Amino acid sequence: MGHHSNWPEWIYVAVVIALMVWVGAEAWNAERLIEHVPADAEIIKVTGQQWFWSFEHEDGTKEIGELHVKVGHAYKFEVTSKDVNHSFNIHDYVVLMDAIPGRINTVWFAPMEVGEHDIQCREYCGLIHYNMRGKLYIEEDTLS
Amino acid sequence: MVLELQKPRPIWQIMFSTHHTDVGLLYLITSLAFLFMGGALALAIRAELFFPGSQIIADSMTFNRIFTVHGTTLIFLFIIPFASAVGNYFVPIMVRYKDMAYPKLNAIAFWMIPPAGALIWLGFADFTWYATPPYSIISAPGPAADMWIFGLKILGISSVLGAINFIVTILKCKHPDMSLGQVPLLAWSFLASSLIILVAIPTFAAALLMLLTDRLGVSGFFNPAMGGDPIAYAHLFWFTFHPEVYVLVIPAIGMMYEIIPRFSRKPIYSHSSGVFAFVLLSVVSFSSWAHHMYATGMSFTEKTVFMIGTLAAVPASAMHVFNFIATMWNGRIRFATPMMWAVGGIALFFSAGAGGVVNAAMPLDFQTHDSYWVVGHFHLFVMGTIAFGSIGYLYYMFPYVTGRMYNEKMGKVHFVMSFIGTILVFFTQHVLGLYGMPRRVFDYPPIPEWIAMNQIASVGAMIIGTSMVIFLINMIYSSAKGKIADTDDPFDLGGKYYYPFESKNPHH
Amino acid sequence: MKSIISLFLVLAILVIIPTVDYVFAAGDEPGQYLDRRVVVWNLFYRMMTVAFTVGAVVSGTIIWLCWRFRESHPKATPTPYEKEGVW
Amino acid sequence: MSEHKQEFYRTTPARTGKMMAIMLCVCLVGGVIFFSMWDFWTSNPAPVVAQMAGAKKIESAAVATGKTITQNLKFIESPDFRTLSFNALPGEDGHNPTINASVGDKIMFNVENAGKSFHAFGVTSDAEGFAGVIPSSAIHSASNPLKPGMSGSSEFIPSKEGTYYYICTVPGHREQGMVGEIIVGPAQAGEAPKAAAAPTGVHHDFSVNFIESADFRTLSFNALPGEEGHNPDFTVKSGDEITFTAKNAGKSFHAFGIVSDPENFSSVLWNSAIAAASNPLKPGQDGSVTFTAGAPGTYYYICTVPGHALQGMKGSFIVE
Repeated sequence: MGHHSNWPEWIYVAVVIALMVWVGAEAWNAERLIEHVPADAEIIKVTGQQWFWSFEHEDGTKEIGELHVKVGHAYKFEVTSKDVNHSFNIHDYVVLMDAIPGRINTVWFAPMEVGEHDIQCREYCGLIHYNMRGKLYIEEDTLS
Repeated sequence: MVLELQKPRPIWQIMFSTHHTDVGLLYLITSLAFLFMGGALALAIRAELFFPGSQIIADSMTFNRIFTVHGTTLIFLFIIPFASAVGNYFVPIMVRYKDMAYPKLNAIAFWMIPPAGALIWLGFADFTWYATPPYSIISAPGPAADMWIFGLKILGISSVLGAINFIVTILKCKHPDMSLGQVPLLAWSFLASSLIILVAIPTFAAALLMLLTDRLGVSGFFNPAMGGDPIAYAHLFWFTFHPEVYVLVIPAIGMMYEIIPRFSRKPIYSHSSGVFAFVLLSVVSFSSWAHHMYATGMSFTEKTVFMIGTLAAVPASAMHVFNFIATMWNGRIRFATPMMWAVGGIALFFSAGAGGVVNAAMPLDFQTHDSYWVVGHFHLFVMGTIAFGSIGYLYYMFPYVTGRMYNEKMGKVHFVMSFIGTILVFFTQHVLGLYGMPRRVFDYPPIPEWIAMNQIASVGAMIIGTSMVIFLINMIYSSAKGKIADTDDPFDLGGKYYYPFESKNPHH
Repeated sequence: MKSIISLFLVLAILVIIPTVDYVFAAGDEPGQYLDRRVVVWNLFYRMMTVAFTVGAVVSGTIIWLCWRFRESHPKATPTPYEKEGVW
Repeated sequence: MSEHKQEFYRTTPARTGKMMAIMLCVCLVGGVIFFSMWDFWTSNPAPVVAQMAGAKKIESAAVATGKTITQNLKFIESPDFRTLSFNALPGEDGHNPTINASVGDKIMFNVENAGKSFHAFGVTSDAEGFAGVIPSSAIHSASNPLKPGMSGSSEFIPSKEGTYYYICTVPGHREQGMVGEIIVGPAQAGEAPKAAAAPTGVHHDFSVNFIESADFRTLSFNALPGEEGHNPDFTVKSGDEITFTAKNAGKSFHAFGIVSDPENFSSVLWNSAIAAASNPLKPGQDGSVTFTAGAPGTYYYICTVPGHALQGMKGSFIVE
């Protein structure tokens, strides 16, 4: 059947494969950079429970629904859940990690500007999943 | 053997028949019924999301149930049965055999669909079509969840039986002097998707059983309180369901392979590259399932493996697009309704694929996972490629099945409105996902950009809704009172071209 | 010759420059952390430029194809297969 | 022409009409069944919920009245990794030390992973298996264990007599030998808990409404924080008979109960529970319970659905 030449198809497939290799390499490189957690990150324990977030800082202070962090510090979230799957998500800082009961997932971020951002739940968790939202306050670093 | 035809045959004779055309007709009518029921739920969801706050749907429990059944219905009760309808009707004719290999098995596989549909629709479960444990174990209430599980179990068995039937028909019962390479591409697409079904579905059957025993408290596979791990379910689910989405798209591409050469008045550019692409896709589809689970805390190497598996599937689909474009090149194309749907389907297929590459890139998945970008992306596949290919093929087979011609003008209006509606809804949802709107939410905070984009999407959905009403009127009216079509050349393309019931492709 | 240069220019902008400045940018000392948003959105925009150019090429071809090879196009000629009326 | 010219069936208008009619009435019958039993389909939670609620009676961490015992433990492994234990291998002295304590004593555990594989620590009342670990006594967990050389500490206050077991919560390690006993005797020193007075025959009728703020973030009784009548206090005499009626005026699910410590919402005192976390009051539903107030002390009336007390559904209930 192929009594007509096929070379345009081979060029097209080669271009597609080249594009895919470029996408894969770029993604691999960017992921490698993002996954590297700075050593001096402060640990914040994040617990998702049916329909609210609760946070526990290193010095033991607990916060429900609101998280206050300081500018210029690196923070490492240890995300877990108490009942069903949730997903801790600060959309503005591309922080997304599933909160799965019986498992602790880690994700880090280092805010550079003062501001107020939304925290939301990105995994279906039932009746009030749509409003399982929190607030992230990034404040001036009073100590240093 | 000429089958004597009683005019018109009593209804019970059709419902209890095992002839492939009758079972194909039963599949067709059931799948179109579920298309309209699932579509109605989609309109309810879009109407609710038009404004923030709750207007139409009472509370979030009802909304959660609606989007769960919307997803389950359209995937399992429209797309797969529609593909079986086309397959049952045309594959035996294309391989020049009198019927499917196992006619009774064919009827059994069909008659599992209505009870499974009843189970899903009567229960109306609320834990998303993905039934994530531990929610589906400890929080999903009532018999609804268990009915959903049984419904899915029956549908799984039905699609496995159908797959066995297709494989034996194509491989074993094809005409002796037709070599496997000469089998038309529509039949090849059913062979490829049936092979995937055979390998993929059993994993999900096991996961369903485990989920049921977890709910009964007998076992604790996925229940963290009893030492289980929800991620195990995610792996079992997605190992079945990523190949399954290829099972859904491959028959639609096979249908486009029937339509495009026919209306371009030119044979397919390269039959062998189509076959190669189908087989490559069905093999590679098993290597990419965990790109749905990047956010569950997988290690860096694990994510890289599945990213490479996902990117490996892109060249196979790209070859199909090339094959279609090259076929249309130098053709003399008549843009009847089926051809419009097929070309619209390819354009959306390409944009859906491009969106998918973004999801596959690991760091970008943090941005798009479980957001409206993902909703837009997979709807471009299920609506843009599969529904467009299927509806296009429905218009194409209409004169052949009913002996009458559909109304061409209403068909074109249906296409134009659906195409514009699909772009309005699903391209906007991509941007909405980038702005951070999470998926499966009954209500959203009144952020101006979110409101604007949700309203554009809802308007697009209403356009698709009205176009589907025109489609329904066209189908019912024309099948009853349409003008009689000459089944040798219903689209008067001016040639004794190869048409399925000729079943001898002189071109090979 | 000119097209080769422009091709390399595009390639450099899209690929080489961003990768190089990442290697230096990845700071670890306090106060100089890598900003996740920059890495992700930068990669996203670069991929979108590629996706939209390829998309424009493909959809442009399809649109031109449908326009040129439509039946009612003045220069539409019957395909060789139509002579025997079998394709 | 192919040799077997099949005669193919054509649909006719009558047949299409009949098929549509059948489809339509099947859908109508299904719709009637569904909407007539609208609530039934999502009425009862999965059986496992009841089982889990039953089995998981987390110990009520009683107030530490007794003395404090500190116990240092080290995870150690035999060279062939087949036997695991605390402090010393089986046969040597100091192997899996038994701790003797009395109700209300505070046991401080300082645990160090001196082995090569991963371990995690916890105290449970179950005779075998790794479930039922009391949250406050756990150090790390099976999915985020102590790496070799890491150490951690936790505390445990037994609230009733009996045997508890300190174990490594990594599945399988307990069976390989990492389990020790804590034998808890009756409470000795400290002020003897006052006995509940005899029923005084006085009767009180109280009623509360579960309400939620618009954004569901703050939950409370009768009125939102800051408004008048928010989480009212109730004071009764020990032995009074009390009838509490609670109405769910919110959109979420709630349940009622009197507890000594709001953190521990599953051990309801004097069976003063209305509905329960596993089978809560639906929006608009209400329920009532009659009980007699027990020993004097400050208690709390709360919503026993996990997390709701934490979000504000907690009011004080003083028994003089």
